[in-house]
Formats: sequence, structure tokens, C-alpha cells
Amino acid sequence: MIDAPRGRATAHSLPAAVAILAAATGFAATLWCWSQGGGVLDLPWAASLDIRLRFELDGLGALYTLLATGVALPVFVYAARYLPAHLAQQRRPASHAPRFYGLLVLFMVSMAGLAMAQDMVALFVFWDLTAVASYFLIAYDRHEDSARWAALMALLVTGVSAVLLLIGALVLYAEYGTFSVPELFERAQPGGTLTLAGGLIAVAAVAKSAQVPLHFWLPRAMAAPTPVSAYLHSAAMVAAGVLLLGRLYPLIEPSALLRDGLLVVGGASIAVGGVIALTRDEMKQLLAYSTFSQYGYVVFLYGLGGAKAAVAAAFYVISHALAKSALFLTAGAVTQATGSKKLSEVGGLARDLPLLAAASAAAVAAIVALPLTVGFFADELFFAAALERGPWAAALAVAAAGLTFAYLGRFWIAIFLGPPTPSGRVPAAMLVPVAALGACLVATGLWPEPVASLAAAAGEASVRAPTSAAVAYHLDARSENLMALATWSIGLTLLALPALWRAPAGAVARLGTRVGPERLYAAGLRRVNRLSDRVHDLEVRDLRARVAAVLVPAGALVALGVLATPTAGSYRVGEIAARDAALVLMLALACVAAVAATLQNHHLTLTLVLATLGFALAGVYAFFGAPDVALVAVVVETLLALLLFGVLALIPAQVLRREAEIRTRGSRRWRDPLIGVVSGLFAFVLAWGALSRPSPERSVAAEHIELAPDAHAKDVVTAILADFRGLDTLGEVTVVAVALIGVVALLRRGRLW
Amino acid sequence: MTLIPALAVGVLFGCGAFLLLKPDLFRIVAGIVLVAHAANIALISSGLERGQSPIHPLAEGPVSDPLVQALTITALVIGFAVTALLLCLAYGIYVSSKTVDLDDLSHAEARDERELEREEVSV
Amino acid sequence: MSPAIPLLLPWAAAAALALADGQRRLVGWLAAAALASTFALLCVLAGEVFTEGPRQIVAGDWAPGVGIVLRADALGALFAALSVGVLLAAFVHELLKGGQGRLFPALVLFLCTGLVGLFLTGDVFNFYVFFELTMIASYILAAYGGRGRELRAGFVFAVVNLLGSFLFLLGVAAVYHVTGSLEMQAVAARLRDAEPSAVVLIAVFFFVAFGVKLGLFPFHFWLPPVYASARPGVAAMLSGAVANVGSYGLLRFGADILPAELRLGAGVLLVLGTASILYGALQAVSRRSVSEVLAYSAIGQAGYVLIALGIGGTVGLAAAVIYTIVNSLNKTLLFLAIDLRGWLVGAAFVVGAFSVAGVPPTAGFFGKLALFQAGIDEGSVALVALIFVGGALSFVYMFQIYQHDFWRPDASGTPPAERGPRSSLALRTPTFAVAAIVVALGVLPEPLLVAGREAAQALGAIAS
Amino acid sequence: MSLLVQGLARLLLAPILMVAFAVLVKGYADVGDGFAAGAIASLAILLQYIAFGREQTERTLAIRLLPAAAFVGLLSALAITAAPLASGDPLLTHTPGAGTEPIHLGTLELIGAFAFDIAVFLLVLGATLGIIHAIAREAERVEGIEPR
Repeated sequence: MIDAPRGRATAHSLPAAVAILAAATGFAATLWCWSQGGGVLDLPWAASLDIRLRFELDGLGALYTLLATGVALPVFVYAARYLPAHLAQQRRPASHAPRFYGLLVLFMVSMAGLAMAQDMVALFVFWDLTAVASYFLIAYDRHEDSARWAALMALLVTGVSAVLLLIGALVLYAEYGTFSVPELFERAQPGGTLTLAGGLIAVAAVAKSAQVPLHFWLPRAMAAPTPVSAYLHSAAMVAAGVLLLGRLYPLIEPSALLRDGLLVVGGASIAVGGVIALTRDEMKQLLAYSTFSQYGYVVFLYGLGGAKAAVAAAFYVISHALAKSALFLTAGAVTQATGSKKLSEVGGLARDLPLLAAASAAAVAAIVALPLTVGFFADELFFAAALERGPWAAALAVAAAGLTFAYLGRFWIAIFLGPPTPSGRVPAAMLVPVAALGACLVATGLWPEPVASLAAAAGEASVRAPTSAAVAYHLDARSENLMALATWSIGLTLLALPALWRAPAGAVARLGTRVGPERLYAAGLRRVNRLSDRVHDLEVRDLRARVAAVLVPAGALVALGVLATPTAGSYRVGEIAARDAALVLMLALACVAAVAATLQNHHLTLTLVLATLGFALAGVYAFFGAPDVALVAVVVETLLALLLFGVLALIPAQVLRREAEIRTRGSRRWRDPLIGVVSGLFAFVLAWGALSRPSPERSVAAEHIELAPDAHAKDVVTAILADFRGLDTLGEVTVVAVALIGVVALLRRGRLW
Repeated sequence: MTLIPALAVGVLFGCGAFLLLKPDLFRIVAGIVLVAHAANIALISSGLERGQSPIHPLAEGPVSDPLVQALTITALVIGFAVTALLLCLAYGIYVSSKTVDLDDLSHAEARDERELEREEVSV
Repeated sequence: MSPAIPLLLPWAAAAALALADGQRRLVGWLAAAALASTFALLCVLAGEVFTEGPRQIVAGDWAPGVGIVLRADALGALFAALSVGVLLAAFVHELLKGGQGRLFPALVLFLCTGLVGLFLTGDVFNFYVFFELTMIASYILAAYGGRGRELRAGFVFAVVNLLGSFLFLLGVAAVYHVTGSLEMQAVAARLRDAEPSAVVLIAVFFFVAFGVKLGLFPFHFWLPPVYASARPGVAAMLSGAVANVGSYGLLRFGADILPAELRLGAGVLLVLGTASILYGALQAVSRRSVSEVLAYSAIGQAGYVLIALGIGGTVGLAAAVIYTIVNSLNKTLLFLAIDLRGWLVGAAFVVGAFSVAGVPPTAGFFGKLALFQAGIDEGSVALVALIFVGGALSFVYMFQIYQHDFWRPDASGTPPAERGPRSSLALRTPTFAVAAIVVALGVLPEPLLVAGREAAQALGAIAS
Repeated sequence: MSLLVQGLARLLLAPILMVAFAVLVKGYADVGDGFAAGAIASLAILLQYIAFGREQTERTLAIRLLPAAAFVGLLSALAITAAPLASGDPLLTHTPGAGTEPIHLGTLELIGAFAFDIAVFLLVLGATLGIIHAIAREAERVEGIEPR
């Protein structure tokens, strides 16, 4: 192992110290506050949306906040030692260190916020913040493909599923008119809405807790540095899912459908996670599968329903968090000592690392429910709750625990027993946290009262009724004890006879990689990308098609508009007097010129036809009684024609000739005229429809005629242009000025002269 | 005089739209000119009264709606300005790619695109 | 304060600076100062409007309608302030980056004038004039200093949008004939009594015109090449400020002037909005350059605005306003960020990415929240599912491209977004400022929400 | 042929400019306004470009500053628009107000809107000239490198 460079140590030590201090302070403050009987912090946030930042340190809040800060403490201490070596190994500068601690602290704070939030939107905000923090932490080694892949996967699974929580909250708000969690509990009535919202929330929770079938992101997230894995698996992120279930339990519990769903999901997770964990060789992978299997217990418990299960779930979370973080740190320390990540490459480390062996033995013992650790009580409560539901649940529970016993036993034995591998030194700062966690597990095993009361309080927060968690050692043949015995014997059998499970477990693992949800995710992502490429290939890239894409839908919309409204009698031909003959003639001339313009291939003739059209229109204006317009039209048309000639003269004749000789081919020969006709039709329909219905009210133009003398003008049009609607004129001439800017920008690089 | 101007609007707009679908840059500009004309006819014919020119002193009888005349002038001028700009833009395209044909340009665009799409997006 | 002041200030500054050489730093900074003062004035104006109600003046001191009415209501003042703020950030960015043309500052100021004018005018035809002013400045900016690719994109941009403008003008002509007025309030009142068959067609023309501007499916085909080939600062202006014209037009002409037709066409709006969301998001997923991803994302985001509009009611309209604000800030931030290199640039980009995906604590979260709320109020499972799927796709496209550009080392060993010289801190400041606003509105959303609500209520005011 | 054109062009310059001036000043009493006047005047100058070529035209007529004058015109139009704000009136409020008799210069009435029209005239003349100049320069460039 490469040692961290001594220089620039402050880049490491200062942020690490701050992070450790934050964790310690947070833990102490929570503990003190909890001992004072909790507390409420209620801040206004978004009054318009009826959202408040309401935090309450109730049992559940205290439990998870204590976990988030309490587990953070050893993890951060460990990280302070781990990270310099990690960065040095990857040849990364020490300046990458502060962001690591910053994100860890953000992770911790958002977890604490989530634990105490009592407002649905606030819950969602902290929920997403944990996803954000974990995204960057998983991708901390972002130059590695696996880390980026894992980070994106975690974000997509947890970030997208989180939106369901928000939708659930909004559905509840629409029904009950509040985002406040306690108020929702009071108002919520069992029924379709509640089941829907509870279901959405449960899906979000299940994804976050990495339960089957949304579990696949968790093993991938092992790409993160060890402290991150340890924290993410034990006290944050994954714990957030079951925290949400506990927090919003009254919204979920009333529905038997949801409870059964949780049972299925939890049971499946226990089984899938456990079986695959048996087959893993990489230490962190084994622990990852173990994690979602363990959280399967908790989800299973919530699925069982009732106060007992809620308390058991809370108790289980505590014991698991302590034990699992210890095991991850153990794995990290072993890798640090031997440079190896696989169980098959290490062994016999008990001799060189006795402290580590002892501490992790305590952790394993806690998870497999050996007495003298807090885990024993966790399983006792688990068994009791399962028993209450029925023998099948109890049998499932025993089988699950036996499986756990087997793979964790395998984990510890492979590392610490057998022929020793050569190992290096492990810094004390990496051992002490593990030892502390192990000691903690044993201590609470001997004196479970604090854990039990915390779990009871948490259960109380979940089910909104007083609960208790009386745990003690009973040396009798009560069913919980018998179940524990059964568990151990199953576990020992599996451990002793690997031939029993090796082939089927391997098959399950292979099946999982071949058709499992991870495969689906990868294939889905690839398919979306492919589909995107394919749609992109179809997209029109041609101006003509782009223009047609405006005209054709516009025509369709106009047709829809015509169909949607009654048309009978709303189109009038209008009277045509003899004095209008000249006007009609000029309009006809304009139309002929327009049609001629479409038939001209030669650019110069086209210009002439356009000029003819313009002058014909000037005539139209004149006959409309608009000499001002006619005058402007004449000068504008003249200028425009000259401009066209001028620009065309700049282009070599052969280029223009070649263009003129191109004939339209293929489907365009009928498609283009058709689009033209359709466009003409809809313009005509609009114009005719509008012209058929002159305003019955006095027009503003009449006022203009009256008021023109007040503006000292005889020509009303000029008065409108320069006075009544001077702002239009100002805008119009500004457009001319900007056109000048455009022309000189294009032709003269912005020089006016 | 309701149907006739509306017909003219339709014919001019349709012809303009047809020209917009041509591959030739200058015929596209011509198409915009025609569409602008169509809008101008619509404006001038949307006047609510028609008669003598609206210049004081006024004789008895209807007066042509002066407001739409002013609007038409404004629209004419704006149309002139954008057409001038569009012409120069078309010319600028000719200078940079030596063609006035959109089909040739689309090929160039497709080439640029292929250049960009060579590599798969990978995270 | 008179709405005329923030209109005339950039106008005069533009005219004056067109005479100077915009490549000189002093000229650039004068233009920035003019933009900044306009922005400040608009903020003051918006403040007054929000606390004391709309401000209205009539040009020439005539009766409303005879002279052109300038009216600043909550919606107009809000959009004006937002758009000018975006212009300011993007312009300062371009200014610090240097290398822009002689007339660039004047053009941006003309663009600003057009935008302020069209947001503050209360006259239908005057709206068209400012609309054209805005658009002609945009065409030039899109093509500015470009060679082949930019010019082609600019030409397509100009042709398609001119077509849209003339459709709008046809609609204006029809409006005048049917109502005998051009002043928005009078038009709205008289259109209510007019026969529906003509009014519906007018509404269709307006819808198509603004749909083109907003880049709505299927009128969007001009948009991707323009956003992808323009320089990032200009792309930020187009997507952050000019695109607001489309949303504003739909809100003003739809919800305000033609509310009955809007309700009639709600189904069409929902269908087209859905198509936009899915099409834009799907296209964005596998695009290889960030600016292309953002361009298609813009099409999708326009769809959300349309959906909110189709849902209607105060909640729907407020969602449309909030979403427009959020989208404008997101696009500005992201387009500016891709132009930068150096420390925290990735962080600024990722703030924008989270905001697009609707993740707190960014402004985008409240945009999403407002949309979901509107969808749930409507009681439509399909709409909620649609917004959900669109949001999921936005996660995919934003973070695929983020990781690809900012994290993934290429052959040279560094991510593409870290190649090249570092941008100066000053150059990064405007981007950081926008990022800070996006986060600030995510942490303290009340101004955003109040703005959305007030603007939505202002829309009802004319109709009732 | 070219002599004839040149002669005509020289002959027509002053009369066309006169017409433009007339259209400008009589705009309030009769057909015409600032825009038309500006466009007519620029047509007169465009005729000189066609007849004498760019260089000679720009030598004989002092039009170098006209494109810049477009923006001066815009500025003055804006000044006229904004002036009433100083006295607390809305923009574009006309002077003299309704009912007040304006100063007469012969048959010409001096009113604020007239000044506005002159500004518009200046702008339009300058802008069209700027465009013409840009295209003429471009033509010279093209002929310089691409003989046809």
C-alpha cells in the first residue's frame, strides 16, 4: 500500500476534523435533545403551497438521527485514514479530499433531516438530497467506468422512483388538503386514494431500500470508496427507505394489499439477497447482497403489520446498522492490509489482526443473532412478530435467518481462519472504529435497555400507539428460542456442506445476471438510446420539410377549428359594386402574378414578376382609397426589386442557371403543390371568415378620423403613423435600422461604411 | 367585397407557401415576399369602411379606414426590412458554401451531423 | 413608474451604441450598464405592479385604443424582468469572453427593446411590431459572425419564424376586422361576443405563430440546429429570453384574450404538449453534444408549458408561468456553463441538470411540483404519468451527457469539459450568479410561487 | 447608352430630392410621410450609383455619414418620443396640444410630429443607403476576386 504523502496534509485533516466534529456534535445534540423529551422545530417555508419545514424529534426521528450521526462518527474517523491512501493510490491531488467530506456531511445532514421531517414535501426534499449526496459519493472515483455506471444507476433508480413519493404526497394533498404528516394521519381514511398514495410511497421506499426488484443498484454502488459503502449501507440511503415506511406507516398499514406487497417484496429480497450473497467472492459484493437481504427483514416486518412488527423493525435497523458498518470497515481494513478484495485470496488473518477478528466476529454474531449481542434480541423480536402472523411466516423467518448465518459465517471464516496470507499493517485509526462498533454491539447485547426503549419509541411513532419492547434473555424453550436454535443449525449445516447449495445458488446468481432486473435496466437504457438515435434519423433536416412541418399541422388545426364551430351562414360573399371593378381587376392581376412567380425558373424573370405583383398591389391599395399605402408600396417595391437585382448580380450566372434548370422530381411534384393549396386554403378560410364578420361596434379608426385635427393633421394616416400610433412607427423604423445592422454584419463585418 | 380579397389572400399565401418549399434560396425569399403580400392584403381589406381617402377636409360619405392603412404601411416597411436581411443571409450562405441550393446544403448539414454522431454516448 | 422608461432606455442605448465600435470594451460595458439599469427598472416596475396593481399609460395621452396602450401587469412585468435578466447574464458572459462583433452590443440592446416592448404593450398590432423587432435581432444574432453552419441555421430560423410571424399578422388583421379595435382589453371584451367560427380560426393562427416561436412539436424543426450552432451566449439568449415570447404569447393571447377558445382547444394543447414532451425528451437522450441535448430538451420543456396551459385554471396557468421562469433560468445556466472551463463549472452545470430533472433544492423542483399539482387537480392519471415519464427521461439525458462530458476521461485522459484553458473567474461569475438564483429559488421558493400566482391571476383579470 | 443614363441621372437627382422633400413636409396635409420621403430620396441616390458607379457617386455626393445618420435619426425620434416624459406627460404626447394653434411658416405648420417625421426620414434614408453601400462594396469585392 502506498502511504499518503505528508505534504498538503491540511487538505485532508481539516475537512476530516470538521466532519468528525459535526458528526460528534450532531450525535451529542440529538442524544441530549432526546433525553430532554424530544422537541419540535416548525419553520414557515413556502406559504403559497402550504409547505412548512416542520421537524420533530420523536422516537423514529431520534433513532435514525442517532444512527446517521452515530455511525457517521466511526466511519468518518476511518475515512480520515482511508482517503489519503486511496487518493495517493489513484494519483489524485489532495484537493479532491474536501468535497468527499463535504458530501458525507451533506449525506448525514439530509439523513437527519429526513428522519425528523414532518411535512411530506420536506420529506421529499431530504429524500432527494440523500440521493444527490449518494450520487456524487458513488461516483467519487469518477474516472472509473464502474463508478460512473453505478452512480447513474443509483440516481436513475432512486431519483426517478422518488418522484412517486412526491406524486403520492400531492395525491394526499388533493384529497386531504395538507402536507403535514401528523395532520394527514388524523385525516386519512382507508380507501382507494390512500391505497394509491401509500402504494406510490411504498414503491419509492422499496427502491431506496434496494428491495427486489429494484435492488440491483446497490451491489453496483460498491464501486464507491469503502467509507461511503459502509455509511450508505448501514445508516443512510438504504436505511432511508425503511425509515420512510416507518414514518408513513399509518398511510400504508390500513391497506392489506400494500402490506401483502411488502411481505412479498421483503421475502423475495431476503431470499434473493441471501442466496446470491452465498455465491459472492468479492467481500464488498457479499456484504451488499447481505444488506438488501437484511433490509428485506425490515420490509417483511412492516408487511406483517401491527405494533410488535413496527418495534421489531426499528430494533432490527439499529442492530443491523451497527453491525453492517463494522463489517464494511472490516472489509476495507482487510483490503488495506492485503491489497485483495476477494475472499478466495485472503485467509488466516486472525493471527495478525486479532482485534479486527474479534470486532468483526461480534458484528457477524449480531447479524446472525447469537446471544450476548444486540442482534439476538433483534431476531427474537423478528421471530415473535412472524409467529404472530402464522407458522408459514415463522418458517420463512427461520429459513431466512439460517441463510444469513451461512453466508456471514462463510465471510468471517474465509477471512480470519485457514492458512494465513501475508498482510501489511493496518493503521490504528482504521481498526479503532471497527472495534468501537463491535464493543457497542456486545455492550448493547448485555444491556439492551437503551436500544429497546428507542425502538419502542420509534415503533410508537410508526403506529401512533404506545408500544413496548421488553427484551431479555430467557433460558427456556419458548418458541423464539427454539427458532433461534433452528436457525443456527440450518446455518451450520449450510456452512458445513457447501455442496448442498453451491450448484443451485450459483444457478440463481447466474439466472439473475442473465434475466434479472439489472439486465432489464441496462437493456432498457440501451434501447432508449437506440430509439432516440432512430427517431433522430427520422427527423426532418431539410428546410422544405421544416416549412411543411409548420404549414401542414397549421392546416390541420384550421380544419379542426372549422369543424369545431358552426359554419352555417357565417361566410358571406359580400356585395361587389360596379365601381369596384378596377380593384377586382388589380387583385386578379396580383393573383396571376403570384401564380406566375411559382412557375418561373429564371431568377431575373422571377424578380420582374415579383415587381409586377408589387405594383399591382400598389394599385390595389390606391383603389382601396389608400394613397399613402400606395405611395409607400411603390417605393418599397422599387427598392426591393433593385435590391434583388443587385444581390443576384453578385452571384455567378452559371450558379443561378444551374439552379434554374433543376426540375422537381419524385413525390415532391405533387406534394409541394398540394401543401401550397392547403396553405392557401387555410389562409383563405381565415380571411374569409373574419371578413364576413365586420365588427358591429364603432371602430377606433372613426375616432382617429375625428381626432386628427386635434393632432394638427389633415392626412389621418400620417397622423396615425406619427402621432396616434407613433410607437408602431418607431418600432417599424427600428426594424429597418436593425436590418441595416444585419446587412452590414453579414457583408461588411459590422462596418457601417 | 368580402370573398374577393379573401381569395386573393389565399392565392398569394398558397403561392408563397409553395415557393417556400423550393430548394432555391432565392425562391424561398420570393415565397416570404408573397406571404408578406398576403398578410398586407388581409390588413388593408380588414378595414371596416371603404370610400374616399382619409384626408381632411372630408366630403360627405364613407371614408376609407385610415387605421388599417397605417398598419399596412408599417407591415410593408417591416416586410421590406426582413426581406432585405433575408436576401443578404441567402447571399451569405452562397458565399460560404458556393451554392444557392438547399439540397446541397442539406448534404453539408448531414455531413456535419455524421461527424458529430460518430461516437456513441457512453456515461 | 411609467412602463415607458424601461422601454425607452435600452432603445436609446441601442441607437447610440450602434454608432460606436462594439469591439471596444467601454462600449460593451456601457451596453451592459444599460441592460443592468433596464433590468433594475423592470424589477422596480414589477415590484410596484405586484404590490399596487397594473401600471398603464397611453402613448400620446390619447384615450386607450386611440393611442397605443402600454400596460405592465404582473405577467408582463415578470416576463420582461426575467428576459432582460437572462439577456444581461448572457451578454456579460459574451462580453467577458470577447471576440464578439462590432454591432453585437447594439443588437443585444435592440433585442432587449423588442422583448420589453412586447411584454409591456397592451396593443395587438404593437405587439406584432415588437415581435418582429425581437425576431429580426434574433435572426441576426443566430447567424452573427458565423460561417456555413450558423448561416444555414440562421436562414432556416428566419424563414420558419417569418412564416409564423405572418400567420400572426393575418390573425391581427382578422382581429381588427372582427372587433374594430387593437387594444387588448377591448379586443378581449369584444371577441367574447363575436361569432365563434371566426374567432376560433384567429386563435388557431395565433397558436401556430407562438408554437413556432416556442419550438413546440411539430413546429420545432428549426430549433435544434439554431441552438446547437449558435455561440453559447447567444443560445442562452434565444432559449432563455426569446423563447419566453412563445410562452407569453400563448398565455396572453390564449388565457387572456381568447379564454373560451383556449378551453375549446384544450384537448389539442394536451395532445401537442404530450407529443412535445415525449419527442423532445426522447430525442435528447442520445444526442452527442450538450447543446443538442439542451435544444431537444427545450422542445420537451415547451410541452410542459403547453400541458399546464391546457389544464388551465389558476393552478394550471400558475404552473405554466412558474415552469416558464424555471425553464428559462435552467437553459441560460446550462448554455452558459458549457462554454466554461474550470473549478465549480461542473457544479454549476449539475445544478442546472438537477433543476431540469426537478430535484430539490433547485428552482426546477418547484416547477415540477406545480406541474404535478396541476395534473392531479385535473384528476388525470395520464397527465401525471406523462409528466413522470418526461421527468424520468430528463434524468437520463441530463446525466448521461453530464457524465459523458464532465466525468468520463477520453483518450487524452481528461473529460471533454476539462479540456482547454481555464475560464477566468470573472467569466464564470454570470453563470455562477444564475446558478445561485436557481438554487436560491429552490431554497426560498416563495417569490417564484407568488410570481406565478399573481401572473396567473392577472391573466384572469382582463377576461373577467 | 451609359451617357444617356448618366445624363438622366444627373438631371433627375435634384427633382427627385425635391419630391422627397415635398412628400416629407406635406405629409400632414396630403399623401406621404417620413418613410416614403426617405425611400424616395434613397432611390435618387441609388440612381446615381447605377449611373456613375459607387466610387464616383460617393466622391461627388457627401453621403459618407448617412448610414450613421440613420442611428442619429433613431436617437432623435426617441428623444422626441421621450421628451414629454420630462414634463410628466406620457410618451409621444404631441406639442402643441389639442386646441392650441401651432406656429405657421407659410402653409407649413410646425408641430412635434413633424420633427418625428424628419427623424424617420433620416433613418430610412440612412438605412437604405447603408444597405446599398454594403451591396455595392460587396460587388466590387466579388469582381476583384472572381472575374466573370
